[in-house]
Amino acid sequence: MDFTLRIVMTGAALLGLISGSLGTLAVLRRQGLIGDTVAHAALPGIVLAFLLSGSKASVVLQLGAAISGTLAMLWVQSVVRTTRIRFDAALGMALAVFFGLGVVLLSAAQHTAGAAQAGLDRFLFGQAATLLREDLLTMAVTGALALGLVLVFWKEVKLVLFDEAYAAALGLPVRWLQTLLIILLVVAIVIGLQTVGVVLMIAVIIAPAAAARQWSSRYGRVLLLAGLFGLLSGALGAWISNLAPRLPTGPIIVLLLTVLVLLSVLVAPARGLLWQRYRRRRARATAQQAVVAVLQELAHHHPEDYPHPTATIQAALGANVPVEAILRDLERRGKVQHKPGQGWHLTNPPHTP
Amino acid sequence: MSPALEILLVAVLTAAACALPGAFLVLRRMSLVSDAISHAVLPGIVIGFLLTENLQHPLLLVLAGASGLLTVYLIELLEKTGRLREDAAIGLVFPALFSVGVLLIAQLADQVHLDTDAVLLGELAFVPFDRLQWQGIDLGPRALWTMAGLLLMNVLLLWLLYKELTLATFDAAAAAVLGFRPILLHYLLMGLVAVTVVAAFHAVGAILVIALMIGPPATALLLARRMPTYLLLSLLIGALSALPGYGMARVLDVSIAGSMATMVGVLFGLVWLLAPETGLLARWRRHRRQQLDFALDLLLLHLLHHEHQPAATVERHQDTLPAHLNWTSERLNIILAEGQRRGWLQRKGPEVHLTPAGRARATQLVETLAPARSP
Amino acid sequence: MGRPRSYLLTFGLAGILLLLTSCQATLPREDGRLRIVATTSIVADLARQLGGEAVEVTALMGPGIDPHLYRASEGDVTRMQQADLVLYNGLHLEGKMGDVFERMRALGRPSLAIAECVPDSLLLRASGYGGVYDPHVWMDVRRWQYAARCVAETLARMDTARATFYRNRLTAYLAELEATDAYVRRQSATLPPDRRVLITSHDAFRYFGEAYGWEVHGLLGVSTAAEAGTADVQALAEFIVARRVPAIFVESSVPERYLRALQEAVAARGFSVRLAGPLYSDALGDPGTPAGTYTGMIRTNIDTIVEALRSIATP
Amino acid sequence: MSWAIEIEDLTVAYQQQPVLWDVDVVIPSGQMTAIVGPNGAGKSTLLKAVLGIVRPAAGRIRVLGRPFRAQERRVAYVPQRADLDWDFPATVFDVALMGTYGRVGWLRRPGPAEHALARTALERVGMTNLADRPIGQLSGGQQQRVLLARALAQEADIYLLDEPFQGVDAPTEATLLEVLRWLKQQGKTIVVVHHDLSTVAEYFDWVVLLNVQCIACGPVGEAFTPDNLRRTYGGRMVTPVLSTTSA
Repeated sequence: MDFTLRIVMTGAALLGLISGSLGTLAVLRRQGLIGDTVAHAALPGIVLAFLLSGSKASVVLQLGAAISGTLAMLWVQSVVRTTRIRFDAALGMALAVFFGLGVVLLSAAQHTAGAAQAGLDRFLFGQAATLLREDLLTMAVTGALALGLVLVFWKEVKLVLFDEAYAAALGLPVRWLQTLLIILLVVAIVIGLQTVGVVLMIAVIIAPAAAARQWSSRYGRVLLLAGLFGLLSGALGAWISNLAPRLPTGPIIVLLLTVLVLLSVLVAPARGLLWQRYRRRRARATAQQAVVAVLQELAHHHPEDYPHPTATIQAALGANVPVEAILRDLERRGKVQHKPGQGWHLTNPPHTP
Repeated sequence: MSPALEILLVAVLTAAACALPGAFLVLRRMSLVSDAISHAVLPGIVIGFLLTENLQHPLLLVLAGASGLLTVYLIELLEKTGRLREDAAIGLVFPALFSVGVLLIAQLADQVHLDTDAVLLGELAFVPFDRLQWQGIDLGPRALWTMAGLLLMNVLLLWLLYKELTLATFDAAAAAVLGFRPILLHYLLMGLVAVTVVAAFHAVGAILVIALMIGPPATALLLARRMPTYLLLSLLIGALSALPGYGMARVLDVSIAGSMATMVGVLFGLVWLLAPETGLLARWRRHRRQQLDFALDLLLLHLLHHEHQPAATVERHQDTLPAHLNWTSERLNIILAEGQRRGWLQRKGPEVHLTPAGRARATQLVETLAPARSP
Repeated sequence: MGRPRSYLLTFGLAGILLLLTSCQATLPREDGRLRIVATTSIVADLARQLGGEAVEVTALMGPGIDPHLYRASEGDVTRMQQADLVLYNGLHLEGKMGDVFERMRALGRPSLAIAECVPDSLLLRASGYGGVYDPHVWMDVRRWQYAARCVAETLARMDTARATFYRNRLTAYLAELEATDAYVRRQSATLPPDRRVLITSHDAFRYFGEAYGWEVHGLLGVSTAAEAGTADVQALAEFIVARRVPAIFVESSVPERYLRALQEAVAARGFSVRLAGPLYSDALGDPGTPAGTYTGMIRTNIDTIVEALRSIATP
Repeated sequence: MSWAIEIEDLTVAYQQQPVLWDVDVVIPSGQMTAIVGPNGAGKSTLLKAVLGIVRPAAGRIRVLGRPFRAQERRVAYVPQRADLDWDFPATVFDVALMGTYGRVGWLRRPGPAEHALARTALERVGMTNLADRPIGQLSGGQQQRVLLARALAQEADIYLLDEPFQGVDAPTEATLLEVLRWLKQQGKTIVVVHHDLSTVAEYFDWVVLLNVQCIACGPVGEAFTPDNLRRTYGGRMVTPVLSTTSA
């Protein structure tokens, strides 16, 4: 396989794996939009890191991005903890304020930092095709560290995600674990920024987890599947974008992920909407057969058009069957007739032997 | 009018226009919909450009608004499946729409300067240079008129729908029972948000729009207890953050919109810290002040409580009190001194006793406390 | 509500104070010099060369700034407001800003899109959708002469008292441009035609290529915000290997890492290509350096290019 | 009588609003105790204070004669069902297994012994056949049983349950009660925040009547009197739920 394609595919797959599995930690707490805030909040960190160090090396800028992303999230957390302001509003405000600060710093750098500042904000645009081998190394090392932490604190993290109060009652340092979760997420986002860019990053965080959740109801499997989905869509997206000119990698990956989520919502075995509809239809058909069977049974002992009250049929089938609705449905299809105030009988009863 | 004044006016009008629908977004916990819309309009703009080949064409704004509404609709649709949560629905829809936009640009308009930045970001600094003229008479910046119109529309609509929206925001079920069609109201509000976002970011840029939609209402929420105060304060605070924002931009010679967005955060931070009663500082000071009152009341109650119990001599002994109340003996001494100063406590040797005044206060405390207390 | 109101009042007063200080009137020019605001440093240089001490030129975008990504600051408003003349490149180089200037002109405020002085027949159409031209006209010195004439004419018209002064300066500058043009041609000619292959990070050198007989390829499209696809990187890498191109060129306004990805791709094909440069494309170098003026920049660029390509390609 | 939990002079305040005022409560070992009181009386807060989840402004709490922090594993907690996210991807068995996390400790995974504990606990609440079912598909009563199973798997000495009978079906209520009584036979201490006054006398041995202050605390026969109830509920048996309608 071609070298560039290999690099880009590896990079995109790594990104998908890392942000897919780490993103699950946020999505399961209904906090997926953290990704949006952290990605935007990276800007001031990037500019400051450059202004302080004078270097535009990816690692330096990523470090700055991670620090300001973490600060933004700590701000969000303490606002939510000490005021009546909800999580979403705190996130939105942190997003806009930090990005605004980034723009301020950027416009200041344009005037003061000379020619060296050129292209700083490019860091926020996805440029998957120009990933370098050293980028892959950074991604692999930080990603492995982050995923390693998830493994090490596996059951503690799971408990904090599911039931904070119980975790606290068991004596776990909940506050500390939550901060760990945020840092892990920040790592995932900063890693992905230069591949898919600030706007699309959030999809890479949310979509794999959202898709994976449809396929399994086990925490570990959801995490694993999310990582797998991320990895596959990353690699596949990079490959597709290679097929024709002017197919930017980031958007292709995001659209693939979107399709994956939609498919999952529709066809995943237990939760899929299509299956649900199919099961409902089957259940209704079975119930209809049961109602008809009851009426047939009753017809053996009564005159053909003897009306049987709903209550009688209901009693035969148990309280869980929506007998009334089924009878109305059958009536519409001409299978039964209703005598007002009296009850139901089959239009086409079996002949009494 | 000087350009600075014009920029300020536009900023103030925009802030006010954004704060109104923003206030409802914040209450409905949908703040990030503003961000979603601001990104998801891209395909609308690109298609508009491909159709008209003109970045100024009004069709672009119409289509942008339409994609904004589509965003809201799709988010709703995904959420209604019950398979995705709101955060996931938002986080899926707008990146997908944005991706479509980027792909369209890359495929069809790459050589054109249809940069996402250039299209998405209006620039507040250029407001004074895009003027409206009528028969040779200068009517001021175009944005001034659009923003004034937007504000007027928002004020008018929210004034008309104030009670319906307020009810639907707090209790959608009650609103439905009263026949207010919460779904319709929801889309009306979202339509308002979409139009506001699109119109406003054309004038001042996306990031400032998001800051102005969420920041001032969030700040107002720290101060207001009632809906009308909340809305009014949102308006005021939005308008106010424009002033120091502009000042900072001027002093440091930096981006105006960025600096206003920053100031929204600073203003929020100040209120968060300094607000009377609810501010961190006020709370801390009150905490310090009340700690003494509180501890003293606690001691009075404690003594009253144990007065007629067999263990009373132990409970009121100054050596056992610190352990029982989990206080240090220094703290106990400070509180004892204060209690004696107020004439509620007296010391009999090592024992601490209630004075009649102290007993009266403690009894009164007991009465006011228990049954009447509600969450 | 008593106390919040007093807080708000304080903020309000502070704001009004700021407002008052910002309402200073346009200062009269006591020295009679024309105030010119230019967008990019390249446009600013042209104004300085032609206006000399008779004009006062301010560039909005400092050295190294990519005009596509420029973020305006508060000072820009004042600078633009107080300008007697706004010079900008046009042809959508400045994005939204260009539209602003166009409108300013419609309102009778003097502004000039200097790239649009070049006759349409000499403009290169951007490939792809729509009828839009490539804005990087300054890369061909001859085309830039049209811009120079245009600016000088405008200055002479606006400042009739110094009309002759401007025309004289124009004549001198045209000569300098002519010399620069000749220099570029001479330098280009030192390489055989099949070796005149210029690969840069974004497509800014098409006029250069057309004028001086170079084959030009950019990794990114005209707009630096566009994203390169993997296929683009591969195609360029293939091309470099096939043509044995010894060097590719970093631009001052685009991050070096983009080209390093290309370099790695070439290396993976068993060929080695050198990163050379930087070339100055959208902005001049820092003032005082050789690339601090337009002609200096053009000369520096061609020197850098020829120097790097002269070395024999090593497989 | 020995005390499982001794609370002395406990005061808890959320932002200066006292939720519990100078509360003295003792809870006997090996008995079933109900904590009863109107909404906002601080019942859940009392449990959370015992568990060290909220920090008291004053007072002392001793669990089995020692501070809670020293022996968190000996106290099992069953939080309110409604406080949890039931869409979390976990099976019934996963949740039961969480009860063993305390004894497993950091860095280690639950082993066969812990799995056996979780299975036994599920069996005890009659959920064995649902062990692999996602928690998202459980009925309210089943959810409550899983939470109890989790507490059982913890093999604690003291069980603190927050409103376990709230909104469950009759069979579940019977199962829960049966399990609690079995626990009591094992010599465990059970503390239940309870809202159904009609069943207090039937289910419990000991009662704590709470409304910010401790109104009464003692054996059901002595403390659960109409007079005390009136004092607890302020003359009304139902307190209005004040909605927080401010914006």
